[in-house]
Amino acid sequence: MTDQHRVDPERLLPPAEPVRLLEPDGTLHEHPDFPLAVEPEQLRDLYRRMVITRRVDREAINLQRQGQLALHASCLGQEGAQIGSALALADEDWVFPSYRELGVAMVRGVDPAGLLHVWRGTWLSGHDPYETNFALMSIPIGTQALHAAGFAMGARFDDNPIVTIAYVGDGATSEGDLHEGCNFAAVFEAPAIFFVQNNQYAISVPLEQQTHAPTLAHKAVGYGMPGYRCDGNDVLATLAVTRRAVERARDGGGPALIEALTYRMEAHTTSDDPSRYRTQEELEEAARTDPIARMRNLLQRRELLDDDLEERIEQEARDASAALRADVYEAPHGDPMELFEHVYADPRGHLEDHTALLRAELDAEAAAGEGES
Amino acid sequence: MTDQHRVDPERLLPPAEPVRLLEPDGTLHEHPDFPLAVEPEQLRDLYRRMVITRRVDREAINLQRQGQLALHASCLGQEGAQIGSALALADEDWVFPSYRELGVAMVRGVDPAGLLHVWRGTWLSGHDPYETNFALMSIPIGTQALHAAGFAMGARFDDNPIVTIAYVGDGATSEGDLHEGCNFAAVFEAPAIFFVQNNQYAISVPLEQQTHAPTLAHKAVGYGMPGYRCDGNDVLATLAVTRRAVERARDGGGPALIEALTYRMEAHTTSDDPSRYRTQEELEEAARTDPIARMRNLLQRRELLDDDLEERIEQEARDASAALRADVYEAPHGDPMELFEHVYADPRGHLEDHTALLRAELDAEAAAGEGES
Amino acid sequence: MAITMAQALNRALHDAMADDDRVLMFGEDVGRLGGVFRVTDGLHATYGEQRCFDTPLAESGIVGTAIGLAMYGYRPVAEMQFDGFSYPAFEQIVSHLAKLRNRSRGAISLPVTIRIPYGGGIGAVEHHSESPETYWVHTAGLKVVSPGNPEDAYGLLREAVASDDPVVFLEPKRRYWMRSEAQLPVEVAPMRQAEVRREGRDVTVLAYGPMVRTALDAADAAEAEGWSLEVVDLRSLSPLDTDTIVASVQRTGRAIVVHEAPRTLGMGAEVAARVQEQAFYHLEAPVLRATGFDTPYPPAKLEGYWLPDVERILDLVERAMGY
Amino acid sequence: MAITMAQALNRALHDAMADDDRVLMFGEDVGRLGGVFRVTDGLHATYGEQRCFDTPLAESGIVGTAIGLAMYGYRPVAEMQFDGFSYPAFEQIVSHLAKLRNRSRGAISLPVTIRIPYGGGIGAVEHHSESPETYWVHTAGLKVVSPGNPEDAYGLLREAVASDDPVVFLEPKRRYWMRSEAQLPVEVAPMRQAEVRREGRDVTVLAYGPMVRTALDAADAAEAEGWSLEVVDLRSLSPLDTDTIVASVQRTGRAIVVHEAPRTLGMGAEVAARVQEQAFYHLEAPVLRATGFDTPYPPAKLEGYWLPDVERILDLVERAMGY
Ligand SMILES: Cc1ncc(C[n+]2csc(CCOP(=O)(O)OP(=O)(O)O)c2C)c(N)n1
Ligand SMILES: Cc1ncc(C[n+]2csc(CCOP(=O)(O)OP(=O)(O)O)c2C)c(N)n1
Ligand SMILES: [Mg+2]
Ligand SMILES: [Mg+2]
Repeated sequence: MTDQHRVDPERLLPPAEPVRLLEPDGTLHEHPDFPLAVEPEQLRDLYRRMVITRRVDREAINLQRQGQLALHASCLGQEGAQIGSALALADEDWVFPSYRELGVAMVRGVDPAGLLHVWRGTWLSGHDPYETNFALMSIPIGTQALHAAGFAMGARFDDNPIVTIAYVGDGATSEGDLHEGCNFAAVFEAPAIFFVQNNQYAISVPLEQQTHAPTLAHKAVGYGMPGYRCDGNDVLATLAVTRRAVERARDGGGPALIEALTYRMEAHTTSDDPSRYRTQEELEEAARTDPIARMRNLLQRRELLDDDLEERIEQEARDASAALRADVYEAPHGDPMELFEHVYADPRGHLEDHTALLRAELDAEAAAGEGES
Repeated sequence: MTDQHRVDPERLLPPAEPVRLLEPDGTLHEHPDFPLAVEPEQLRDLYRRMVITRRVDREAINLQRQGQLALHASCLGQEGAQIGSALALADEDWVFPSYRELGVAMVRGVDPAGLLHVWRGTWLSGHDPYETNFALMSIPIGTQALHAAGFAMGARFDDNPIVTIAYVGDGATSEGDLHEGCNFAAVFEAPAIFFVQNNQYAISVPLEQQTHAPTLAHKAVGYGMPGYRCDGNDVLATLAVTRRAVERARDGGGPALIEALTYRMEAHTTSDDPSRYRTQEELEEAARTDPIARMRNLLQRRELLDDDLEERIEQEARDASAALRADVYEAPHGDPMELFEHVYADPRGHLEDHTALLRAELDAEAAAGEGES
Repeated sequence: MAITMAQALNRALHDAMADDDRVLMFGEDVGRLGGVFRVTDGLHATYGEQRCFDTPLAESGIVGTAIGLAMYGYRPVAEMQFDGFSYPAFEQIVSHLAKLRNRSRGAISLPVTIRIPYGGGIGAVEHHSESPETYWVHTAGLKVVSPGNPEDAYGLLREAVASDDPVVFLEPKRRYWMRSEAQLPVEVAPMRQAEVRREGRDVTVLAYGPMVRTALDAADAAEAEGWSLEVVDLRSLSPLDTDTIVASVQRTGRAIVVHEAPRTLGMGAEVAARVQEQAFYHLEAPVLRATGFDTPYPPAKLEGYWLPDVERILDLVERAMGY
Repeated sequence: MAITMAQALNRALHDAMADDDRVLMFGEDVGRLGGVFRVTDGLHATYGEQRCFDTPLAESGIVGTAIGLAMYGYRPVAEMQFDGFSYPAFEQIVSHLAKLRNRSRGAISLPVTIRIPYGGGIGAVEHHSESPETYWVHTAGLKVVSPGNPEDAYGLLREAVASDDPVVFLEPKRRYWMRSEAQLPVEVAPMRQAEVRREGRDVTVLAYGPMVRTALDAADAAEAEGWSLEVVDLRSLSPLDTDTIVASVQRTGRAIVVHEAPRTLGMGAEVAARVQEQAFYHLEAPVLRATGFDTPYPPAKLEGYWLPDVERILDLVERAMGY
């Protein structure tokens, strides 16, 4: 009878308190287990990225309101969790996002306008994942956890020291695929990080109806992997914790799960009406933990933020938003004939009659249009 | 930001050692957390049931060898885990088995011949689940965990103090459905027990390729439910531990997961060739922890087992096997027209032409048969 | 006062829950939020947390626990939030929900309704516009229905919830806002029957769910061309009311099946196979199919090119009339 | 020395792994055990734990990680242990495996082969004898093939593994022990082509996988009755080689489709729909279907009544000839 003990189970239990380095008032302290040396320039950069992300996100909401996007899933309030974790990655690492990772995408160098193709409905994706190692958005909840696990298995088989990270929400932890993804990664000792942005809601369903686990980080115990927990609205804690998990994975230590505690300040998507399920008071309380305000407090305390820098960041944010706006407006409607182009690598035997049918319909339409004009 | 703490997480960690009350040499000791008062008569009964189960199981293997059954999935070696857990249940409780629970079925009063219909291929099931509260075998791995969770939710909604128990294997813990079943049960505080018979293998795949969890009981942590661990070859420990979990659930304490450590002494099924993946030595070592031998040692130490009783039990086992044999031989081949009878409660609009076709084919066959004779 | 299809569905659920306290409604966001389309609006408030509730985000979990609840004695109505998110529940639907009655020789009854908003035409993102009916119709043991108007939405849903068989109830989400003057509750034909929605002489157009309206529009437009179309609303996809279908085609001699789902092994294939078998000598032209293409569902801006519409139907009418 | 289909499949995997070290083989019990049918025998020993390995017991996990591995650059061959156990992977197959190339506008290539032993006739218990091809064929983005003899088993599997498209490879398990004298490696026609296995004048019998042998037997038996059957082996179910099918039916004027899967929305529906459309004036009788019934797969002792066989085919030949 085997009695399997790989890791001291006591050591698998996440700490009672999430890791936090930066207090809402901007005071910074050290954590014995998660040391973080950050240069002033890096602090400014973290702030800058969060500000720009928020502005671009806001612009996307505006574009949706103006009918340019069918939908947007805002990351407002989650910039700390996203920027902090994404900056812990190397360029060679791979990101497997859900649909809410605008901040992560921007760190990876994905053009936001490209990303928003999906919400605009021009095409099903607008970026080449191999250029930025940022996979396509995964809309079916939790499914990307398995892709991240498989990709990481491949890296391990290949002795390639890269790490994959799957971004999922708190709701996603209920799906079977997340379970299977964690288990595969653990069994194959694959360098995959499961980064759970616990923004407290899955659309309208609050965390306590999603799970009775003490914390989401406790879910790691059942896979024999470490479960980390950080204040996701503390970009520095998120960076430090993710770095630790990523380094461990890169060094062959296997997968880990990170729960980043945050809060979705916006509606689930622009189609959602959150007043049906949460109160104004709750929102106001959550706003007090805002990741950007916190970072500004730190910079101000350290006198790292002057008007000039603020203005430069503002300008950059304005430019990014304007670029997004322009690109979205200019984005060509897809060519309908492209419907048939990428279904198969080898399309022979498929779709000839469909292609001919649409071609004929388009021709007839064009002819009718000409006839009318 | 909610920081959810229902159960003291430290208390969720299963103990390092599985609960064991009865040593292989037959010495019995007490466990502070799992007291068990058993009368001599009950000890004899536990022994008796294990012996009969083993004999009937053996008979099923023989029947398979003789071509009477297409397959059999033996529970040899797992009698302690099965009889111990099943006797912890009340008649009103419900069992959701996999395909290896002959021992549990017999405790519930399911006629083994009925159960073996499935392996014989006469019909897809051979017992009415509502007579014994023993659901149909679930062959797709892990799927029954959700049925047990749902049934238990129903009982809770209905204020009905019953408990459900899902029997699954170690391999099943990898399936998404087990994860979802545990989570639903925990969130709805449903009285469902997930009883994992860890027999060390999923067909050929050993436990260490199935999971890197410290133990399978650790999987409970992520659902905020207790994870118990017992020596499944110790029928008394299994009874005590299951009783505790069942009582807790009945009292509104919610679900639990139990890992019973045991060993599959036979092939996975009669179609399997275990020599391809495990050694004779391993088998011999496992045999030393046999649940029946252990119990006999106890009875002998306590002078509760004389020749007369042995002979009576033997006789009962012989009778049960003979009855099984007779019933299997006598089991009528199913009536082919029954293929259409139970597909729908309201079959109107369905299957009329299929029914007519088979009727015509059978008539033609019969006519041809008459013509020949 | 006119009611929409979404309101008719909501009313059907209200009435079903009022009439039988074993009826439960659950799924993702169906409780406090009332569903992303508000189809379950008010049920949580009226019937409480134990009759209408949100589940964890897990579709296999939703269907699997519905099976357990049904075995216990409830009549669960489970929602899959969108068509494309019913797939994680495939195993529980196909291996258990559809088969447990048969497997148990009738001992286990699973009066479960799986509500799925389906189909395209609302400019939604990927996975939110699929037409998965083939997967369910090919699976013996399920009933599959789809209403084409608010009256049927009410009537068919009431019958589905009352049915002792598992029913996959496909709600044509682009018709949620379609209005009717009908007074609820309304009696409609039994679930298993197709209905002739408009009589015609030249071609039978067979449609269901979202395409019934489109087929009727095509019939209007065809009139201008001098063609008389008969429109049959299939209503039930499993069982398929072959008698009504065949009788109509025997009258007209021509048939066109319309659906959003991809053509290959879409419902049109089965209808065509049955019609040519049972009305062989009546057919003056082959049964034709106006459907989505054999590609994944397109991005929203292109769905207009992909979805069958009046033009695509009329082109086929012309072709059928040319035989 | 004669080889069986199972051996031919095994040899195809060996050769594919020898030729390209990016080819991986994984699933449940495919490693040390060599698969429950021994189709992966020796691969673990030859290519090691990182090329042929056992996974945890989770089919969605198997397909989902195959997608990740393919994105990384491997060519995964994943086994679903039995037809009825491919359903938990449905979501990953339908929403991702089939669609990621299209979703990414061609940037992501998923050269994944999903091997599934399928079909009945071996006296197995429930879930071990299903014919799920409709689910995959209706799903755009997948290719679906099934060999009818050992040569094709070898050749089609080699082509499937080499294909940059995801292929669902359906292995007719009851033919695993079917023998051939062919010398491997063998060249066969391209995967997408159907093949006329036997020429005939009166009726075209269209079959695939396990039913090809049955159709050929029916053709032998029909000869005694004076009927000349042409047997077409479809080989590829998606794409379907409509040209070969239609050409044959245009010659014979009659067609019968044979498959184990239930009739409603089985492959026969699609074949019938296409044939009646494209060979309308050539048809002397409707396209008929010899199939399993629209019920769950029966218990082993009754499968003989359920499965299409020579008799069922000949009854339809007689019916077709009566038109
Ligand atoms: C498989 C699946 N089921 C349902 C949905 C519909 N849906 C979209 S987002 C969402 C909630 C997700 O919550 P969470 O995982 O917490 O992520 P968040 O949106 O909060 O970032 C649901 C139910 C889906 N996309 N996929
Ligand atoms: C969903 C599913 N996948 C695969 C199988 C094939 N299969 C039958 S038993 C088995 C191993 C089960 O192992 P475990 O859960 O440990 O139970 P045990 O047989 O050891 O009792 C497998 C893979 C199945 N029945 N269901
Ligand atoms: Mg969330
Ligand atoms: Mg096991």
